[in-house]
Amino acid sequence: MSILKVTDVNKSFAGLKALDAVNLEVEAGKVHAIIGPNGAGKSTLLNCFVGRLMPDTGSVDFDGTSLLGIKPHQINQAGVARVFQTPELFTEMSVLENVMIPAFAKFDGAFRINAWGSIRARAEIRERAESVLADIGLIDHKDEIVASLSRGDKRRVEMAMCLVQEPKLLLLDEPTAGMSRADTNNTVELLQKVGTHITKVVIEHDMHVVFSLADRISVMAQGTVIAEGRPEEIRGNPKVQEAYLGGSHH
Amino acid sequence: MTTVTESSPRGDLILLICFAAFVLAGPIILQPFGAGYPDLLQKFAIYGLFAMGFNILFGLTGYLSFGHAAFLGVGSYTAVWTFKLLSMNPIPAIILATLLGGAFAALIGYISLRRSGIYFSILTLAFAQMCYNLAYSVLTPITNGETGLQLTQSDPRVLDVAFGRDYGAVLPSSDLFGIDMTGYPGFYFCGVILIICFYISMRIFRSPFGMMLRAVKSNQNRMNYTGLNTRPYALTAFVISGMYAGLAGGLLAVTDPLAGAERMQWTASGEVVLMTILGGSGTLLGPVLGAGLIKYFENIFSAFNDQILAAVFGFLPDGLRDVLVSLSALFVGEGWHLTLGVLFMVIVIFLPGGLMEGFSRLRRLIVTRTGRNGDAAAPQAAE
Amino acid sequence: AGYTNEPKGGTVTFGFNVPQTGAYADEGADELRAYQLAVEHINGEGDGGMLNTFSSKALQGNGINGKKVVYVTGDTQTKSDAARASAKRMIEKDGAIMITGGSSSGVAIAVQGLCQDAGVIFMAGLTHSNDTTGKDKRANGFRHFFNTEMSGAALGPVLKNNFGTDRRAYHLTADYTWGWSQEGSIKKYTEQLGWETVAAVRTPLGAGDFSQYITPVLNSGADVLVLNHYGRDMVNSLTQAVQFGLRDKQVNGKDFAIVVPLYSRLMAQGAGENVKGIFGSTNWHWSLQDEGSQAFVKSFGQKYGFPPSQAAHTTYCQAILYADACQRAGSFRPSEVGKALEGFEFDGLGNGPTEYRAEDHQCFKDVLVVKGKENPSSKFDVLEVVEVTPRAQVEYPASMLGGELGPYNDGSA
Amino acid sequence: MDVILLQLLNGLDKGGAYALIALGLTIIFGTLGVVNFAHGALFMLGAFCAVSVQALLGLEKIALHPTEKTAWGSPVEIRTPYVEDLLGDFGLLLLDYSVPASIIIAIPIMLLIGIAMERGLIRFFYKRPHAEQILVTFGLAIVLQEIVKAQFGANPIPQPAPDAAQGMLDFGAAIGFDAGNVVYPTWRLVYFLFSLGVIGAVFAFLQFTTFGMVVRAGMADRETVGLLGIDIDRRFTIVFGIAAIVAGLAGVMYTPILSPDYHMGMDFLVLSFVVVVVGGMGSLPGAVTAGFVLGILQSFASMNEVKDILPGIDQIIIYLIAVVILLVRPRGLMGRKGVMEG
Amino acid sequence: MAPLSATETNAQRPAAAPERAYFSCRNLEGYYGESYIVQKVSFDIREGEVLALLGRNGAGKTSTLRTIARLDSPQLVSGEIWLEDKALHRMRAYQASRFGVGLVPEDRRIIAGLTVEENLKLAQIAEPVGWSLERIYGHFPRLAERRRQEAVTLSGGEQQMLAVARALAREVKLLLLDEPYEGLAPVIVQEIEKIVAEIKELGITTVIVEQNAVAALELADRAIILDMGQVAYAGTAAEVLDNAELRQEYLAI
Ligand SMILES: Nc1ncnc2c1ncn2[C@@H]1O[C@H](COP(=O)(O)OP(=O)(O)OP(=O)(O)O)[C@@H](O)[C@H]1O
Ligand SMILES: Nc1ncnc2c1ncn2[C@@H]1O[C@H](COP(=O)(O)OP(=O)(O)OP(=O)(O)O)[C@@H](O)[C@H]1O
Ligand SMILES: CC(C)C[C@H](N)C(=O)O
Ligand SMILES: [Mg+2]
Ligand SMILES: [Mg+2]
Repeated sequence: MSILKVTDVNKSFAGLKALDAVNLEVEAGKVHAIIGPNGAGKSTLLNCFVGRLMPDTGSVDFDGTSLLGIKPHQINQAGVARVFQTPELFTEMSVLENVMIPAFAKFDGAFRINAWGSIRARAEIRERAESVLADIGLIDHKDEIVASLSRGDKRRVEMAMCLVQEPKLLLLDEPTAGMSRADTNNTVELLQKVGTHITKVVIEHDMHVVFSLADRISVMAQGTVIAEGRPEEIRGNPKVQEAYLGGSHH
Repeated sequence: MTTVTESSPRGDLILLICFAAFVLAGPIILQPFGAGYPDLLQKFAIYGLFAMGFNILFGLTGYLSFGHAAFLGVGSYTAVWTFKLLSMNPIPAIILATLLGGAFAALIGYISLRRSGIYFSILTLAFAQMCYNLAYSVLTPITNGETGLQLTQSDPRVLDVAFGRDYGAVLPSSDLFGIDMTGYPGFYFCGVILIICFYISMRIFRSPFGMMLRAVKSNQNRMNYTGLNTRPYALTAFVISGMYAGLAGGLLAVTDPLAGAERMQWTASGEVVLMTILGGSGTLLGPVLGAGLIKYFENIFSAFNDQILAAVFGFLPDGLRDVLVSLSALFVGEGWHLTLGVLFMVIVIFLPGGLMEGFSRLRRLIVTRTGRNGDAAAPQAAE
Repeated sequence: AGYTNEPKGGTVTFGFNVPQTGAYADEGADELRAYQLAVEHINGEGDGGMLNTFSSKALQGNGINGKKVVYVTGDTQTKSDAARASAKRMIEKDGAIMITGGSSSGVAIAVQGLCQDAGVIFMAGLTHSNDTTGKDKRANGFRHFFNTEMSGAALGPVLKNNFGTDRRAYHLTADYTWGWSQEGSIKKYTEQLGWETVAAVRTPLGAGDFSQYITPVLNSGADVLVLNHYGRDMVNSLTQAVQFGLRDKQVNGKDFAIVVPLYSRLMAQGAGENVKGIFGSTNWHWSLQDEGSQAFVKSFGQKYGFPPSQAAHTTYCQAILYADACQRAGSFRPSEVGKALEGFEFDGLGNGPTEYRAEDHQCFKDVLVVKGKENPSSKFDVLEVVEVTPRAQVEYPASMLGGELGPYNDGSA
Repeated sequence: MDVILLQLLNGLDKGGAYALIALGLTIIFGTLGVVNFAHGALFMLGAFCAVSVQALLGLEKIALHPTEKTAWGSPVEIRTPYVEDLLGDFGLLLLDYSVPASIIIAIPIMLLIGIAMERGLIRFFYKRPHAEQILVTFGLAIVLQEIVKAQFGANPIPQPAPDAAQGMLDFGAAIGFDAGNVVYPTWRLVYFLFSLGVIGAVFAFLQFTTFGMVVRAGMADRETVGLLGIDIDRRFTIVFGIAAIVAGLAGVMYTPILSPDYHMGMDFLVLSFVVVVVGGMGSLPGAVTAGFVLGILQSFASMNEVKDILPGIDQIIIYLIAVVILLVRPRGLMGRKGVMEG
Repeated sequence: MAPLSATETNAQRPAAAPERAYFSCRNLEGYYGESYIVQKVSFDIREGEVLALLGRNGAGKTSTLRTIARLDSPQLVSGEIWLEDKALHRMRAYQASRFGVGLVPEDRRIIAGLTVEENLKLAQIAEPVGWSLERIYGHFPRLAERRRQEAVTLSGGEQQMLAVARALAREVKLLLLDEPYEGLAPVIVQEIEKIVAEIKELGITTVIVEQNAVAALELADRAIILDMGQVAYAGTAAEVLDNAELRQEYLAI
């Protein structure tokens, strides 16, 4: 059963065709990777799922309802979370707070005047945030201000913010970019551990990550999907070799 | 920045008690500074309240409103009209002032919050200036223009009449079931309300709602993609701070039943901004301190004159005394603005976080420094 | 029973509440100079100034009722709120027995109300609106300055003599209490002469550039422009009206005329050349030749090096008159001081024989009609007195302006 | 018709002033990202350059009259300006042209003031929050104001236009109306043309020079511009100096219209902020357009015909227009995305 | 594992020998506010050499490069930096750049509001300039295509190319590359690797920070591993590649 269905999506920026009749189906419970050269339109496509961009034509359906024309926060409340290519964080706040906020959004909804309550009284939320931080290896940093973290750690905070919500669909735009090999491996493990109740769409340039995680891979180039299939199929596809992987890779 | 981990309920309780004690003992503590007289004490409490509310909007969400004086003015007019029409009892006056302040804030906030940053600031400024200009001219039947709305003996005061309260031939002043609201009782009335509002503000700071407001300031984009609707959060903060402003305006009228249009002017809006930053925006106590400092300068420094200065430097030989008197005269009396300007600059240059920053630096100096990097980068508490 | 701030020691405290910041800061500074001079004279220092010419000889130059006068000062900022806060400080903290000063009717009315409630005497400073001793009068308040009604009554005949009875007037009016009061009075008296009022346009306070209000005058058919502005508004609107050629214009076969009903010499200085030949009224001017005025100008000029303004004169008189009343009453109790001032007739403080009318605590004295001087001999010499309108001509029944004095309030100890 | 044309002229004239004042502000805003509440003070300082020049030119030789005495007993002083004494008629001419002549003095002075201000204060605030920039520049504005007040008093000081520009110009006749119907003060026309000239010059400088590009880049990312070998600090200082000059010149030339006093800067401050924001943050053409739009609408709103229908409209029109424009166009007329929106 | 003192970058270079390395850092200490991040880092590079600067996230690589480029933060509190006998530690960023230090920053720092071409031109305002625009466009045809596009709307990879190109638009004596391959598709990585190799051919002294340690080490002559702000190891690139224990400990490869 497909949880996300993208049909014929087009998007242009001032004459430049960034997305050209893109079709994509993501199956529930699976990890779907999108790869492709820089500027292929991967991030643009993701932006169309979360309400950051509105496609010129086409449809995006999630769990049977359209995601187009509704606000980002409504999309998230429907169960879609996203990790950005450049981390978007509450940089002046502590790591723990960064993770608690999405948890509140999950429990209390998009808006709630809980001005009289105390954060402390919501132990369940705090525990949940702490357990995600423990999973992701940031529990020792929970009281640090996010701004002072190194870049790799910032990415992990963002990942924790998404995971704490236990979304139905998790969109990850280059989650391991800038991470050391060790951290990359940890991240892969973490994502593998998360389990199939969360469907994942991953954009990555690190083929090691892609091939260890993906159940299916779509390859984009110049705004269109040029190939789709299981990892083995993609690895062998000459078109992909040429457009993306190049002669050799590490 | 407050973090969940740093505010312990016990710490909060101690803070609250200290604050309450300080407020209630204000007349005694401030006496040596020449600030222990009722009018100034009332102003401290009222403007402290105003700044505290402003801080809920500005300090938490980062939205810099340049029109909050409008709500203060609305509160004052409401209170005076309540006195005129209903009763000299301050309770209905401040309740209505708070509500109307909030209602105006809801209206103006709803429109202004469609924009952010400086665009938001200018929208709020524009609304407040319209209120001010209209109050000064076209709305004179309601506001009594430049002179300000005053009580008259012939006011109906239906509730007072119904309860058989008669003020005779003199102009009434507001009284709480027989306690006259001028002088020290007026201060204690304001002081108790200040303490209550401080408590409310503290609750808001520590609540999930308060955390969301800080998130609004930090990254609205992230909030949206996290499933939170930012606009109602900001609007609620705006309305709450508008209610604080309305309440402050109401209290101004309670302690001195006259509502003038100039309290809605942009300079008045600017003043509360300055109070908040001066004290330390985003901190619980800062805005109250900032308000106190500015009002102190306005009332005490402007009152110095050559006569007083000569007395101060009286112990010196004549020539030196004259030099010192004329030099310091530049900064006091008619020059008190100069001192204020210098103060603004000095504080913001040397204490970017306002007075509260100064205090926490002091505290850090006293508490022995531990660890090099870890601790220094750790967040500071809001107090 | 006692009364508010009853002086117990060897001194008695006056509260001088003047604008030290804002547009009227220079007027405020001059007021303060005069107050300081008055205190010196009351305490027996200096040359005694007008005390020597004052018809009442109660003051002995040894303070009041044996107590030396000291004073406190404060800044009204020309804002009702700030002025009240400042006055309250003087009363609550400094123990002032009397508050005086200011340079705006709005502020005067606000502070007068406060003094009434607090139980101290208020000697209004510069306030020209009818309301101060009309609709908003209070028992504890007294005013030495004249008002718009008197300005109108004094200007009427002069305007008639100079411009005739067939004139069409266009008013520009500062949009607040005093402006309306002024506009009403001038309209009343000019229409009595047979003038027609073409339009009366309200301008926002502090408009700065008045060009958009002046251009409609050009083609309106009006041949007189009345500027009911004061302070900076007056300086700007007059400067700009002259710039738009209104002073040299011919309309309906007559020379176009500009009238500034309320003049202040300080403000006229700000308008420079533009005041030349323009009529208005003023409370007092240093070139007056009577004995009192001369003594004052001499005393003030020697201390400060330049002549006093009407602001200085008014406030000096008020300090002296209050002191004298206390001395005559033998007390500082507001009701007794008030009784001594009520209906008090005197001479020797400039403006001829003067009376503080009991019914409304308004002072009645001669009113000066002045004109911008064509050939000033110094920068202080910008106005010339064209007529001293006798007091009888500007008097009106107290009931005309409404309001209720109410009883004196002595406050409580 | 004449009335409308006259109001249009008023609007253009006012708009010229607004645009000129807002221009300097928006340069600082848009390029340096600093909210400069001392901008009004710069305008005021410019005006006081004119006052000082006049005072200097008008310095008088004082002789005491042998017999005549003032009313307070000191001898009357006979004063003759030194320039007249030294230069004769040319001296008097110079005195007459003191306002336009002040421009020559005002440019270096304002440049110095601007540079001193930027080096001494503003540069420490580039990275600080806007609120703190407001506080410190507001403090500075007060200080400058108080210094001027201590020196020159609070009263306005008249600055007449040169005799030649004092009369009225028959503007209507020049464009084909009946003579005498549309006459307009010469100095105001001069001011309008002057503002156009200054605006044009500033535009050319920032828009078509590499200097302008560097400044725009430096505003977006100072650090990186530094990495490219460019001393951005120095250029920012110059930009600030230019903004100060523009503000100062606006002040100098405005003095015959509005007698300067120490407080005039504050009166224009709020207005110029509104103009800048309505024009759109970071946009010079926006600020200029907004200046003219607001000036013209304000003039029309003050017409009696309009006020009869909407009483009080002239007092709030500027703010009303600001609200409407900002609601219809999120970033003002021509604002750039992301500039001071956070 | 080699202890810190055993490095060839030791400070006790014989005083008698006047020969100083082409580039050398002596005991750099850098602070972000009060946090001590760069902790007594020392190393030398010979002219034309490529040095790989490796380490985990947060090890202080970026901070070290920023210190060398003389940016305001982290603040260099003590230590010396010498390039061709010029004291970089006394310079500010723009002066260092004029003297020939080129940094390609880790987050690319493409300037908003300017087009691709303006971003490049900006680099050529201050002397001395390096590659001409034609030469740059020859190497990066993609940038040529998008020269009028607002640069911040480029995709991540395109931005990285622009950042490298911008550094080359100036004459560089010492090129500092902070994770130049990050976020790039393998084809582009190969392209940029080629460019970096060319740069090496040209004899430009280079420091490269890269998470893809193998790629960096294949290119580099020598390597330094940072840990917790200190130099944990220094040696030749080959040594690091061969030392499995070392790789495991610090690089997890
Ligand atoms: N707002 C915009 N305006 C103009 N062009 C844009 C905009 N956003 C993206 N583009 C262009 O659309 C194309 C696709 O960009 P996108 O960011 O989706 O690429 P990507 O596949 O995510 O690449 P990368 O792997 O490098 O992140 C690029 O050529 C980019 O320049
Ligand atoms: N602006 C800053 N303020 C405070 N601390 C900072 C700042 N930038 C970096 N740090 C801290 O300095 C340390 C070193 O960071 P740096 O960015 O130099 O590491 P790095 O080796 O480049 O890591 P990465 O591989 O993640 O880019 C980290 O602990 C980080 O938290
Ligand atoms: C100062 C006064 C004489 C005039 C002033 N405008 C008033 O309101 O009364
Ligand atoms: Mg992308
Ligand atoms: Mg790094």
